[in-house]
Amino acid sequence: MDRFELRSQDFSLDEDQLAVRAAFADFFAKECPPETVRGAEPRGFDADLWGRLLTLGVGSMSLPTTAGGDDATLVDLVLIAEELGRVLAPVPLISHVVATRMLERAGAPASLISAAARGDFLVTLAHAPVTGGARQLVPDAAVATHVVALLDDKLVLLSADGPGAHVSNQGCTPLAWWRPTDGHDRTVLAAGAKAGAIHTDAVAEWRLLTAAALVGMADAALRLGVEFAKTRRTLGVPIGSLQGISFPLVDIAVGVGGTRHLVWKAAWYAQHEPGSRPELPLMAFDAASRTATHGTSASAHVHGGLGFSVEADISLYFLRAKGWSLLGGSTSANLREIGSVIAGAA
Amino acid sequence: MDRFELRSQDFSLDEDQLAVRAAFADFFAKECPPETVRGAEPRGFDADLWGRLLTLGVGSMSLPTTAGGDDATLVDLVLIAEELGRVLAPVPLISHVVATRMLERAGAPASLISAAARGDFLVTLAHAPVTGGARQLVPDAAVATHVVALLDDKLVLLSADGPGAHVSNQGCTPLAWWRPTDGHDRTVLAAGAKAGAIHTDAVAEWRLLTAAALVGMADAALRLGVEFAKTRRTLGVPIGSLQGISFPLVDIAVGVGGTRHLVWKAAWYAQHEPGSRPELPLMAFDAASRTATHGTSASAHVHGGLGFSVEADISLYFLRAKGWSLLGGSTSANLREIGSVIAGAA
Amino acid sequence: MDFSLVELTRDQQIFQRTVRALLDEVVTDEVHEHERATGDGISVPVHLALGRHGWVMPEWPVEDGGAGLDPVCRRILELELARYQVPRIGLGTTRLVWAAVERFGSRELRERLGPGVADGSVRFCLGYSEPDGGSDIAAARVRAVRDGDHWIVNGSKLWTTGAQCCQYSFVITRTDPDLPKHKGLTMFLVPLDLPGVEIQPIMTYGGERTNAVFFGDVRVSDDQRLGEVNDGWTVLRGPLDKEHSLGPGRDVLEDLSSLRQYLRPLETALDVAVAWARDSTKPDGSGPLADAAVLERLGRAATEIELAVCTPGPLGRVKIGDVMIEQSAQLMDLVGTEALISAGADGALGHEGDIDFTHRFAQGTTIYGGTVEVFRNIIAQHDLHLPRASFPGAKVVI
Amino acid sequence: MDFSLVELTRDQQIFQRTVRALLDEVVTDEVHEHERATGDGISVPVHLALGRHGWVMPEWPVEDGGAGLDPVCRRILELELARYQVPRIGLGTTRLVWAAVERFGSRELRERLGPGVADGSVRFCLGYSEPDGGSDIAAARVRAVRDGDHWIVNGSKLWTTGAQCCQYSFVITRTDPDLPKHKGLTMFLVPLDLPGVEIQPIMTYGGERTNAVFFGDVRVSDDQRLGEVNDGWTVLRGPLDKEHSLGPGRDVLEDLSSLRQYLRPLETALDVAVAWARDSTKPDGSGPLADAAVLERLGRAATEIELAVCTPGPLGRVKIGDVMIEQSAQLMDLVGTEALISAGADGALGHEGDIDFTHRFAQGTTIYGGTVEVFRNIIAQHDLHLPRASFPGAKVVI
Repeated sequence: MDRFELRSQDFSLDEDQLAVRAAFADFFAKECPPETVRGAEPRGFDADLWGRLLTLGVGSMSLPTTAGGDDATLVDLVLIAEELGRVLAPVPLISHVVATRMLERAGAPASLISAAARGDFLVTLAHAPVTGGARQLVPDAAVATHVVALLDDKLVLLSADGPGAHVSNQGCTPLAWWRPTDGHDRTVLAAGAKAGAIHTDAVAEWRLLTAAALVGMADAALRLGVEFAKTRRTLGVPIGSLQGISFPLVDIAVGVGGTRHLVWKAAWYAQHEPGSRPELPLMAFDAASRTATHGTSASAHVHGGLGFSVEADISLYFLRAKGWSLLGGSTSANLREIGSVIAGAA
Repeated sequence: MDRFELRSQDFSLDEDQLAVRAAFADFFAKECPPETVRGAEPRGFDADLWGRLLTLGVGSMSLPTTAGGDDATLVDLVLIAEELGRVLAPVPLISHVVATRMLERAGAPASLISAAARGDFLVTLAHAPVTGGARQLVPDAAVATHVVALLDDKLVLLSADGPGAHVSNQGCTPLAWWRPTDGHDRTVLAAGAKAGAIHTDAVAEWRLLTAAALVGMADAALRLGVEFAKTRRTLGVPIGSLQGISFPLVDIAVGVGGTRHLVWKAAWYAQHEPGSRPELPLMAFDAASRTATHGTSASAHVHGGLGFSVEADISLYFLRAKGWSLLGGSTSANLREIGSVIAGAA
Repeated sequence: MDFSLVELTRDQQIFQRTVRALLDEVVTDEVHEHERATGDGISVPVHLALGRHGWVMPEWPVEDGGAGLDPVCRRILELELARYQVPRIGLGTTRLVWAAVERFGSRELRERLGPGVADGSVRFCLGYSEPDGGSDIAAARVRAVRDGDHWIVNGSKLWTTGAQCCQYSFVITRTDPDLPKHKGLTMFLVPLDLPGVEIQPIMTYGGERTNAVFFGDVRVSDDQRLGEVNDGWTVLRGPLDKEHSLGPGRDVLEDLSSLRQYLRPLETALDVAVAWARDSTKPDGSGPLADAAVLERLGRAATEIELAVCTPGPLGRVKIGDVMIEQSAQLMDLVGTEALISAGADGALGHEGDIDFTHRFAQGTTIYGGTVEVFRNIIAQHDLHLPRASFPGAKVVI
Repeated sequence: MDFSLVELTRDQQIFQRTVRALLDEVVTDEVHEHERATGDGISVPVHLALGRHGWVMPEWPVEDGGAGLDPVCRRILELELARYQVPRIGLGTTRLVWAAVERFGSRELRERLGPGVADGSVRFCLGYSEPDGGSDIAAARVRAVRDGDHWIVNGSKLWTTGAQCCQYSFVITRTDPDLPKHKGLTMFLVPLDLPGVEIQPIMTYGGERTNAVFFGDVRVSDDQRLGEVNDGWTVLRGPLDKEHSLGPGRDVLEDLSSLRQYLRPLETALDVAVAWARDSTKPDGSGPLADAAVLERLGRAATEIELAVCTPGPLGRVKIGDVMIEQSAQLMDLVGTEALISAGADGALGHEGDIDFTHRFAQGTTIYGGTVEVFRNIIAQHDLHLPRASFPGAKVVI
């Protein structure tokens, strides 16, 4: 990477992007108030909300027009994911969209792709390559009947009659243990280098979209903290006028502002120059995990004792910061992948 | 380690310890004002100051009475090292004392030990075991003629006619490249397991005493920052009344208070229950490195632009925080040694 | 300086065995399950059992219902209660409030309540904070108006942990709104079974239950008053001063910080992370312990815990809270997805999803008994002697 | 949204080659050695060479001494100056002050100085801060008293970087001490060769030289005044507003933060650390790159740099300073002793002890042009709309 090359640094959204963002912000604000999030606990799935999202076309929009999609870009998807994260929407949008895109890239039968795109079945992906018969935790596998996995050198779609057994977890998400030997139907989607590449790209996409959701989550947590700090008073002044409160809130804002841009940039590169900056989605994910972890915790702290109670909305955010960012494995592993890429040792 | 065992938690100093501390605090405050530190740059050695320290008996005091010493404990030594660090004294006290103690433990000839204890020659230690002919950076080797090193399975004292060539460095210390093949005289001090054990203990002692010095350094930096914050005003108030200034200073105080205690505790264990908590000196060193790095930087920052100028005394501290804590290698390596010990994988 | 193992006399050894025998018996799985389910912070059966042995007020003479324990035995008791993970928030608040009753309560009150406190049947909780009040306790607005030899109390208190298991609450009230903030306050020990008292649970995601307590025209006898009318601030400061002190004469058997117990879950979480690193296998067959990054993170967590244990007084309160939040998050990051699994679910780590629990629990440790910001202000003024900011509503808190 | 490489026209390609050819010629080893030795922040020969090509004021028309460059060519120029590590603090301050001269100076002044600014012979530095003033520039106490068509200036300015290489300094003075703080100020462009002006060097451990400038009964012509008497605050805000703005209409060829250039040394330090990790050998014969902890630390540093590059406006100023301090220290810790070796000494890493340099340099990046605390206050009020603290000496700074 030539650090002095002349590139445009245009972080602005065009009219279409602004419209996509506004539409989904509107949808989520209306359809997913905190009661919806609470109502979907502990499994973290609201079938109604999911159904309404599907009617908006989220399952197909990012597929090529040749596959019945609208050619929406990864930039569009991260804008939607940020709005999803802002309200903590209990829907498996990210996994389902990423896995559906895998089917399309792997050249799965058109009927299968369009069924997934319509949401006839729910599909997710196993993040770790499968070795032997070891089980792994798969995000959204407690609602999905289909899992895309890398089995040795093959990309395989495995399906079962029903989803996996839900494993209760901190973030109230549809997490489940999963192993490929449990009498699944198998469809080999791709083999060899192509299989590995599709899987690697999909994991990066999942992290990128999750990063966007974490940005939305952190931003919403920041807003809750700011509102509280404006109104709560101590010693005759609003607590938000004290630097001991305002500076930590500012630091969340700094994290959110930068991470959002980094997510956008990573989405742009993945869309328009795939392969040229493979570290960017991983960096976005690392930054977003830390921004959300720190931001939700600091905002909860600003709320004082209230921020530690389950009745405060900020609690929903605090529990999902780690609850979402650790779904795909450890953040340490992600970090060392970044190190490998930038050291050219990948 | 039983975390519920009933141990005394007595962090107080007895009268003798208080007297040792007071005497050296007094000595260093009088004999080593900032001009002395500046005057010794860039090599970081003030021969006069060193001579006067030797007359106080620092070279021999921690040796057993049978070896002409006063049986001073590691607790006494960390108290002295903290005072040394407080004024950034440009003397190779830590290396020399630790290396002299190695000679004694290895059963070197009495004449050699007492010559070292008197300071007839200056001795230091090579931190990394010597493998092949690779050179290593040795702290204080630009003033010491003698180096204790672990050569394969032997502990060896190597001496030359003069000290090594000084390598200019951030902390203005007498650092030099050193390799054992450069025509040194050799005395084998110990072999086998004993050699390794003496070397490991000595490196831990060096880190412990350096940790103490870093605590003194951080504490002095804190005082400079606090004084500045009390007197400098902005917007009609002393800057120290703003939480944006006072909270970072408090965090230095928190670090100094805890780290000082940890250093003491580590010294006590190494002295009275050697081997029972081998991780403590390493933990003290890790904590002290971070406290000094963060504390000197944050205090310099409180000084505003002045804290960035070489004429401000805080600059001397900032440059030695890393300049001293990295003399023995990388702090990462120290950290993973702690991990190995506590995971029982050492 | 001394960190040596305390050598126990024969009697002390016997005492230690007695304590362990009792705890083996009374601290059953049901006790822990009850605590996990309710978050009460107190186990009434265990508390009563302690009372039967005089161990609620262990230093009291036996004739007053105590056990006349020496400091070493008191410490033995404390460490064993910690080892057996006895829920003991109620024990702490009862002792704290008693210190004020002893100093400021009438002789009648002391004699009436003392025996029950000792045998465990009388338990106290704290009514300091109020909705909208934050850490500024002196801004209390719960109103007490004199009515003959009674007071009519109205208002609400927040974070009165344990109220559902206690007989009385310490309640700081406003008795003269016209006096300066710290002057018009009066302290009462309000019986929680009085008409008009309503206890409403507040669940935390740290697994603990706390409460809001509402007072609607509650008639409190003047006998229940502690200290003088309008001198409640003095009564309140008494136990707090004790709580925050770190002067000479410190009991060298005690921990350096009263928050030290809050580090225990993190110590457990670290042990669980070490076990995970030792026992689990990565896809390539190697274990996490072969990995330098894992060693560094474990080393950092262990160092931070040790450092927090060594950090004294108010400094320790700040450090312990920060370490809890930071290092519990780091352990989550290190272990990854499995760390998320809830206690009881398939694959939960340790005994009860200890890393998950610690990460949730940690968030409370920067708030209990005053936020870390309150303590940072105290350190800035009292330790560093930095100039105090002047606020419209000042006089400092606590 | 667009991050694509800008496709250069034929003319722009030629321009790029021309710039590189000039810089190959004039940015000699001596230029860098001079900068290392003096910390001037400006290379007069290079500045004059740029002036000869109209590149000091590249957007000015050729007839005014500029080069009439389009935005793409201006950006090409900027990136090449950065690539060649041309010391260019003086370039920045000259352009900043000129913006005020153009807007607030008399026509006579503009015509007198414009050609020199363009050809590089006239250079400006900033006289904002004062001893004891900190970031509160509006508290300026340098006194200017009218004396016919001159003003008598007394007092001192601090951090006037580049004064030793400049002909004029922007100087904000107090002309009416009786008016409110922000009202009684007047701005002058003071010739530094006037009798009574004394420039005293202040060396920083970041390798840069800055200055204190003392004014003792300096007679400054009223012609050198910018803006109205007592309206100096308006003049001062002009360029600063430009500096801090991040509105719509942002030039998409520009960096998001004006501090972005300060990240460059850290990028170099990271490259050096990567090279160290790849090329050095541990005693056991393995290289650091085989070590997951090394990969994680390199990954973290790279991520933080990218994140800082992506952080806009005032947020970016805070982030860049923090990242510089934190990550430079992390790279020191990772590499260890060798990272301490000074430029030119045996074993120094990179070209000139780049990690050591960056760690020292970093400390200044949280201070330049207002401390990060000033920017945190700005963000708290302007972005988050948090209530402003009321201070006795308020009105906000900058």
